[in-house]
Amino acid sequence: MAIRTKTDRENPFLQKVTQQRWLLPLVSLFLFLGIWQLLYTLLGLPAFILPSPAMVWTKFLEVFRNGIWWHNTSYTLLELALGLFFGSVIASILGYILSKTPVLEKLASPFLVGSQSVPVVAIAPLIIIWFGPGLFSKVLICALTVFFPVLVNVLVGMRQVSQDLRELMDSFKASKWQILRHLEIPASLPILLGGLRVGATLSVIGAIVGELVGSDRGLGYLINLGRGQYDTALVFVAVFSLIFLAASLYSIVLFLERRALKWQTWQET
Amino acid sequence: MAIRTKTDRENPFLQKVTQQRWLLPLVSLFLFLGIWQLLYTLLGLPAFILPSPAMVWTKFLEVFRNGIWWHNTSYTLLELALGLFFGSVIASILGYILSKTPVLEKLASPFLVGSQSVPVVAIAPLIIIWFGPGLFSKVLICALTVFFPVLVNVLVGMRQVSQDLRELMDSFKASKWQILRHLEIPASLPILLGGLRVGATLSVIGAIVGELVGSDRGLGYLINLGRGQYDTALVFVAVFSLIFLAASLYSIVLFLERRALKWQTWQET
Amino acid sequence: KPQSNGELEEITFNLTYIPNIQFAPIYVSIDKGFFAEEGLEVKLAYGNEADMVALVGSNHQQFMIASGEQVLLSREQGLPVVSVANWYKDYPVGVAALKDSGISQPSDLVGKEIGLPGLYGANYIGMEALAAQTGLEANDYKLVSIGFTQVESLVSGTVDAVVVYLANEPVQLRARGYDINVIAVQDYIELVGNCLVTNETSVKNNPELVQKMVRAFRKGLEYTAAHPDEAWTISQKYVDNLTEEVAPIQKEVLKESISHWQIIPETREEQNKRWTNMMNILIDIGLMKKELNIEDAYTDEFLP
Amino acid sequence: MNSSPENSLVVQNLKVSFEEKDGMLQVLENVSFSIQKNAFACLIGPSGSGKSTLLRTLAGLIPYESGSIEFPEVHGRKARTGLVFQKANLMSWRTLAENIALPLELANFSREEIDKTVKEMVELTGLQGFENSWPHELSGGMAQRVAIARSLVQDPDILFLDEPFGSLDELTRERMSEELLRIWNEKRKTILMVTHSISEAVFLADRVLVLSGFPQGIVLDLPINLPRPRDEKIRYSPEFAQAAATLHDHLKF
Amino acid sequence: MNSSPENSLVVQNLKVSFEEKDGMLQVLENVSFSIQKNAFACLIGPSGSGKSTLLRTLAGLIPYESGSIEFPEVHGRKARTGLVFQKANLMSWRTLAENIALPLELANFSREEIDKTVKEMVELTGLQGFENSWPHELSGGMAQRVAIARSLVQDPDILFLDEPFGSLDELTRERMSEELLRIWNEKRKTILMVTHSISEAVFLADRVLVLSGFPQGIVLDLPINLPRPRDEKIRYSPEFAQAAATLHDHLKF
Ligand SMILES: Nc1ncnc2c1ncn2[C@@H]1O[C@H](COP(=O)(O)OP(=O)(O)OP(=O)(O)O)[C@@H](O)[C@H]1O
Ligand SMILES: Nc1ncnc2c1ncn2[C@@H]1O[C@H](COP(=O)(O)OP(=O)(O)OP(=O)(O)O)[C@@H](O)[C@H]1O
Ligand SMILES: [Mg+2]
Ligand SMILES: [Mg+2]
Repeated sequence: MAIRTKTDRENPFLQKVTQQRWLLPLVSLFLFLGIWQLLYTLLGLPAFILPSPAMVWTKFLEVFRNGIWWHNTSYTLLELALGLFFGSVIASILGYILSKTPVLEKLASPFLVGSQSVPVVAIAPLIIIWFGPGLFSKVLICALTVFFPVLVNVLVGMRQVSQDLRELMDSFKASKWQILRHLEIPASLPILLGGLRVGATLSVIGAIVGELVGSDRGLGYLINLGRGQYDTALVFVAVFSLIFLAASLYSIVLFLERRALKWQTWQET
Repeated sequence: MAIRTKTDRENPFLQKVTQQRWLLPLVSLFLFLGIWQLLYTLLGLPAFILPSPAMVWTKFLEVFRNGIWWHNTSYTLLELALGLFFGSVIASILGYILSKTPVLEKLASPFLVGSQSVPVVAIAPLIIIWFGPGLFSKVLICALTVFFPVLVNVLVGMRQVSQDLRELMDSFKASKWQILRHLEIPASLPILLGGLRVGATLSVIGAIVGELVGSDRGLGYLINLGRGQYDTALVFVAVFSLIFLAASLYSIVLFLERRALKWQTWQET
Repeated sequence: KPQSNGELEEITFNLTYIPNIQFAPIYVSIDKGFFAEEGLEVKLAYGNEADMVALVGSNHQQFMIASGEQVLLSREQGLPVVSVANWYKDYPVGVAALKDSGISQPSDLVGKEIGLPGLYGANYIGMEALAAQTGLEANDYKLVSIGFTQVESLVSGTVDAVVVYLANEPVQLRARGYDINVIAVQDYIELVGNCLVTNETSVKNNPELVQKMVRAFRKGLEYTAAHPDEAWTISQKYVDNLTEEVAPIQKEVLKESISHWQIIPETREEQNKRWTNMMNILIDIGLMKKELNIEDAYTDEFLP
Repeated sequence: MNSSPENSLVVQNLKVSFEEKDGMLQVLENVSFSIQKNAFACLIGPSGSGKSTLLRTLAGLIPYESGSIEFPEVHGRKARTGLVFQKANLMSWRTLAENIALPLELANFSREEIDKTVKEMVELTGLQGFENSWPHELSGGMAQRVAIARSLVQDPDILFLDEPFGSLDELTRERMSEELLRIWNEKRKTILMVTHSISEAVFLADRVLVLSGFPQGIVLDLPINLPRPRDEKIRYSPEFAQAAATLHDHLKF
Repeated sequence: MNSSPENSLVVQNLKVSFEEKDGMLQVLENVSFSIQKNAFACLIGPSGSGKSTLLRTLAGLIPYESGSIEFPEVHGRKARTGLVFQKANLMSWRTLAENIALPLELANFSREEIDKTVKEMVELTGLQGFENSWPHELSGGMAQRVAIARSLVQDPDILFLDEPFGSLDELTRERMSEELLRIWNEKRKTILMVTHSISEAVFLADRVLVLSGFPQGIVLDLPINLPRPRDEKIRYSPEFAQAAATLHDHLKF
C-alpha cells in the first residue's frame, strides 16, 4: 500500500499579481475609490454629507495651488517634528536613568502603567488651560503622546539586554560608559525604535487633538474650518492628508529601523 | 596575585519597601498628590485653572452622591462594552478569514497598515455626520479603534503559528476545524489578547472622542460640561474617572490573559 | 496704511474657536490700521471660549470676544471679567425647522426632538430662554445632543428641529435649497450676545488701553457695516478657503451677521434690561446659583 | 528487494524533489531499503543529505515523485505510523497529559479510553507525577519523552524518529537512549531513527543505514551484532570501536 | 601544592557561595588544583556541580569567600586571562570582525593595531572571507570560532572555556575540537576547558579534572598520555576507551 499526498497549487494569475509588490496597493486603492464612488452614486447624499472622490480631488488641487494646504500641513509637521523630537529624547534619557536606579523605577512604574491608559484627548483641554493655545501646548500634547511609549520601551529594552553580554563586558572590565555605548544602546535600539514607531502614529493624534481644541493653523484647524463652512470635501482633504502624514512618519521610522538594524533579517509586519 | 570582586548591597530600607507590592503604588499615589498640592499652594492659581486635590475629592463625592457620576460613567461603560465586544469579535472572525485567503489578505494589507495611522479623532466628526449622534456612532467609533489592532494581531498571530505544530497536526491527519480549535486558536491567543489590551486602552479614547464631539451623557460630556461651566474640578473628576476606567479595562484584559495563558511563566511589563 | 513698528504695544486678542468671516470687523481693524492708529499691534489667538475667558479673567491676557452668559457664568466662579462693548444687538440664536414640518412658532415645538451641540453654551441657553419665555415645560420637548451637525441632522431627519446660530446655519440651509422656518430667540426675549470683554484689572489700572481697544474695534465694526464688500476682501487674508465655491454663501453669512450688530450702542437702560434677563434665565435653568450685581458685569464708560 | 512477510517497510527507488522558484530541487533519488519487523534501524548521513526529507516522506507529509513505499499489513489491517520530530513540539498550552492525549482526542476516542491510555503511556515513559506540569516546566529530556509517548499513544506499528535527542547534552542523551531501548523492548515496535551521532547509532541499532546526498541514496547498510541488552560499558569495547570507525569512514565531511 | 615556576594557575581551598533570600547557597568548597604552563586541562562534572561557577570565579566575575587563586607572573607582568562562554555571545549588531575587535576597542587600542590583530586572528581561526558577515549569517561552529578569536585577541596567558561546543552537533564538535587543538598548538596558551563530554575531554586534554558537587571538590585528576598530534582514529583506540571508562566511573549520574 502506497501513501501519496498532493499539494494544491494557487491560481497562477493571482500568484502573479501578488508577486508585484507595487501592484497590490494600487489595486487596493482603486478598489477603495470604486466602493466610495459607488456609495456616492447609490446613496445620492448631498455633497456636504458625502462628497465624491472627484470633488475631494478637485478640492485638494485647489488648496494645494493656493498654498492653503502647505500652510497648514507644514504647521502640523512642525508640531510633530518638535513633539517627536523632545518627547523621544527626554523619554530616552529619563528611561535610561530610571533603568539604572531600580528604586526610582519602582516608584514610577504605577505612573507608567497608568499613563498608557490616559486618554490624551481628555487631558488636552487641561493643557490648553494651563499653557495657553499656542504652539507650545500643541507640541507638549504631541510630546506627551510619544513620551510614554518610548519611555516604557526604553525600560523594557534596557531590561532585556542580555545578561550574558553584560558578563562579557564585565569580563573585559568595561566602564559604565563603555557598557552604555557598546552594549546597552545598540542592544535596546530595536525595542526603542519599535516604541518610536507606535509613538509616531500616536503623536499625529496628539497634534490633531491640540489643533481641534482651537487653532488657526494646522490640519486639525482645516478640519474645523471645513466643518464650519460645510465644506466636507475640505474635511476629507485634511483627513487624507493626516492619514498620509501618519503613514509617512510610520514609514520613516520603519526605514530608520531597517537602516539601523541592518544586521537583522527583516521581518514584514 | 589574588583577584577579588565585591558586590554592592542596596539600602536595606528601600529594599524592604520595594518588596511589598501594594506599598509602592500607594507611595507613588501620595507622591503624586503631594506634588499636586505643592503646585497648588506655590502657584496660587485660581481654582478654575488648577483646583486642589481636596476640591476634586469634594466634587467627586458630590457627583457620586447625586448620581451624576454613575449616570455618565455607566453610559461610557456601555459604549465601551459594546464597542469592545463587536470590534474584537468581528475583527477576529475577519482576521481568520483573511489569514486563510492569502489573496484577500494581500489586497487588504495596505488598508491595514494605513488604518493603524488613521487618527480616530479626525474621522469621528464624519461618523457623527453619517450615522447621527446616537449610541450607535459612539459604539462604532469605539469598535473601529479596537478593530484594527485586534485584526492585525489575529493576522500576525495566525502567521506565527508554528509550522512544526502544523506538521504535527498533519501527521495526525487532523481536519481544518480540528486545526483551528486545537492549534490555531490556542496558539494565537497570546497575541490576540495582546492586541485586545492595546485596543482596550485605545477604545477609551474612541469613546471619549465620540462623546466630546456631541453627546448628552458620558464622561466626555462631563468634561465638556465642566469646561462650559468653568468647573475645572468636575473636569478633573471626569478625567480621573476615565483614567481609572482605562486602567481597569487594561487590568481586566491582563487578568484574562493570565488566566487564559496560565501555562506561561508570566512576565511583568 | 500705517507701518507697524517697534513702538506699537503688542496685545493678544482672543477669538473663539477658529477664524471665521463673522470676525470681519476685527480683521478690518487690523488691516485698515485702526489698531495701529491707537498704537496697538494686535495678535489674534483662537481657542475654546471657556479657556479664553479663564485666561482673560486671570489677567494672563486682556481682551477677547465672549458671549454675555459667559461673562456672568465666569463672574460667579470668581473670574472678574467685564464687558466693555456690546457687539451684537441681540442673542443671535434661534430654532430652525424644515418648512414641511409645520414648525413655525414655539408652541409647535411641543412633542418634538430638538438637536443642539450640547447642554452648554449659547445654543443651550438660547433654547432654554426661548422655552422659559414662551411657557414651554421641560418635558414638552426633547433636547438631543448632536454636536455641531445641525445642518446634516436636520436635512437627514435625525431630529425635528435644530438650535442654530442665526447668521450661519439658516444661510447654509437656504443656500442649499432647503425651505426653512426660523424661530429667533430675539423675538421673544432680549438677551446679551457677543461682547468685547476684558477684566476688572484692566478697566481699573489701564483704562486708556481699554479705551483704545474699544475705539479701534468700533471703527472696524462701522467700517465693515458700511463697506461689506471690502470687508469681505480683507477677511480673505485671515480666513482660509474663502474660495469662489463658498463665497456666495459666506458673503451672505457676513451680510446676515451685519444685520445683528449694534452699530449704534444702546442706552444704559436697555443694556441693563438685557443683562438682567440673561442673569434671570441662567438662574432659572440652574446654571447660576445666586444673583450678581449686574452693574459690575458690564460698563458703558468706554462707549461713545 | 521484494515485500516479504518479515519486513515492516519496503522502500524502492524513491525519488523526492522540491518545487522551487527556479525549477525543481532534487533531494532523494535511488533510495531503496527495507526494514525487518521489530527491528531498530538508525539512519545517519551528512547534513543536507535528505534524512529528514526521507522520514517526512515516509510519514506521508511530503509527496514523492516516483518509486514506492510499502507498509505490509499488520494483523490484516493497514500499518499505523508514528513520527517524532527533532524538536519535542509540545503544545505549550496543554499539560503533559493533555499533550499525550492529543492524537486520541483528534481521533475522537472516549474520555475513559483516553485517560486509560495516557496513564499507561505516562508510566511507560516514567513521567508519573508530572501529568499536570506545563511543557515549560519540563527538562529537555522529559519533553522528548512526552513526544515519544504521544507518538506511541496510537499504538503505531512503525515509529519514525528524527534526531529525537538532537538538542540534548551528551549525558542526558545516553540516558534517553537507554529509555528508548527499554520502551522498544517492552512494546516491540519497528523503529527507524535519524541521528547525527555515530556512537548513538551503534549503541542503539540492529542496523545502521548511511544515506549519502543526491543522487547516491543508501551507501551502506551495516548490521550491528552487539549483544543485547547493552549497557554503558559496551561503548568502550573493541567491537563498538570497530563499527563506529567503519561508519566514520563512510561519512565524508 | 605551592606556586612553582612551571604552574600557570594555582587554586587552594577555594570556597564560593551565593547569597540567596533564605541564607547562603554553598557551591564550591575544598577546591584545590593547579595547572602547568601551556597545559590543556579539561574539567568535567555532573550538572550543577559548580563548573561554570568555578570558571567565572577564576575569571573574576564572581567574588569568593575564602581560599586563594594565584596566577604566577608571566614575563614579569600580571598574567592575562580570557573567558569563552558556553554560548558564543556575539553582539548581533557587530560584524564578525567588529566582534573580534571589541576587547581591543574597549582597551583603546589604535585603529591600525586593531585591524592588524583582528586580521591575524581571523586567519588563525580560519574565518577569512567572512569578516563582514553578521553573526546571524554564521553557522554555530563559526560563531564559536569568533568567540574564541575574540578571547585570544588580547593575547591572554590563560584561557578559560566553558563548554564552548555545548550547543553544536557531534560532527561539528569534533571538527571544532581539532581546530582548538591547532590554535593551542600554534599559540601555546594554558587552557582550562569545561565540557560535558567525556570523549571530548579525553581527546583534547593533557589532564582531566573531575569536579564533584559541594562539598567534595576535585575528586579525580587524571593525566591523559595519548600521543600528540591526535587524529580521529585515536577515539577508537583501547587507551582512549580505558581513560573514558575511568572517567565514566567517577561521574555519578
Ligand atoms: N520544504 C522544503 N522546500 C525546499 N527545500 C527543502 C525543504 N526541506 C528540505 N529542503 C532541502 O532538501 C535538502 C535536504 O534537507 P533535509 O532537511 O532532509 O536534510 P537532513 O539530512 O535532514 O539535514 P540535517 O542533518 O541538517 O537535518 C536540503 O538541501 C534542504 O535545503
Ligand atoms: N548567580 C547565581 N545565584 C545563585 N545561585 C547560583 C548562581 N549561579 C549558579 N548558582 C547555583 O550554583 C550551583 C552550580 O551552578 P553551575 O552553573 O556552576 O553548575 P555547572 O556545574 O556549570 O552545571 P551545568 O553543567 O549544568 O552547566 C547550582 O546549584 C546553581 O543553581
Ligand atoms: Mg534533518
Ligand atoms: Mg555550566
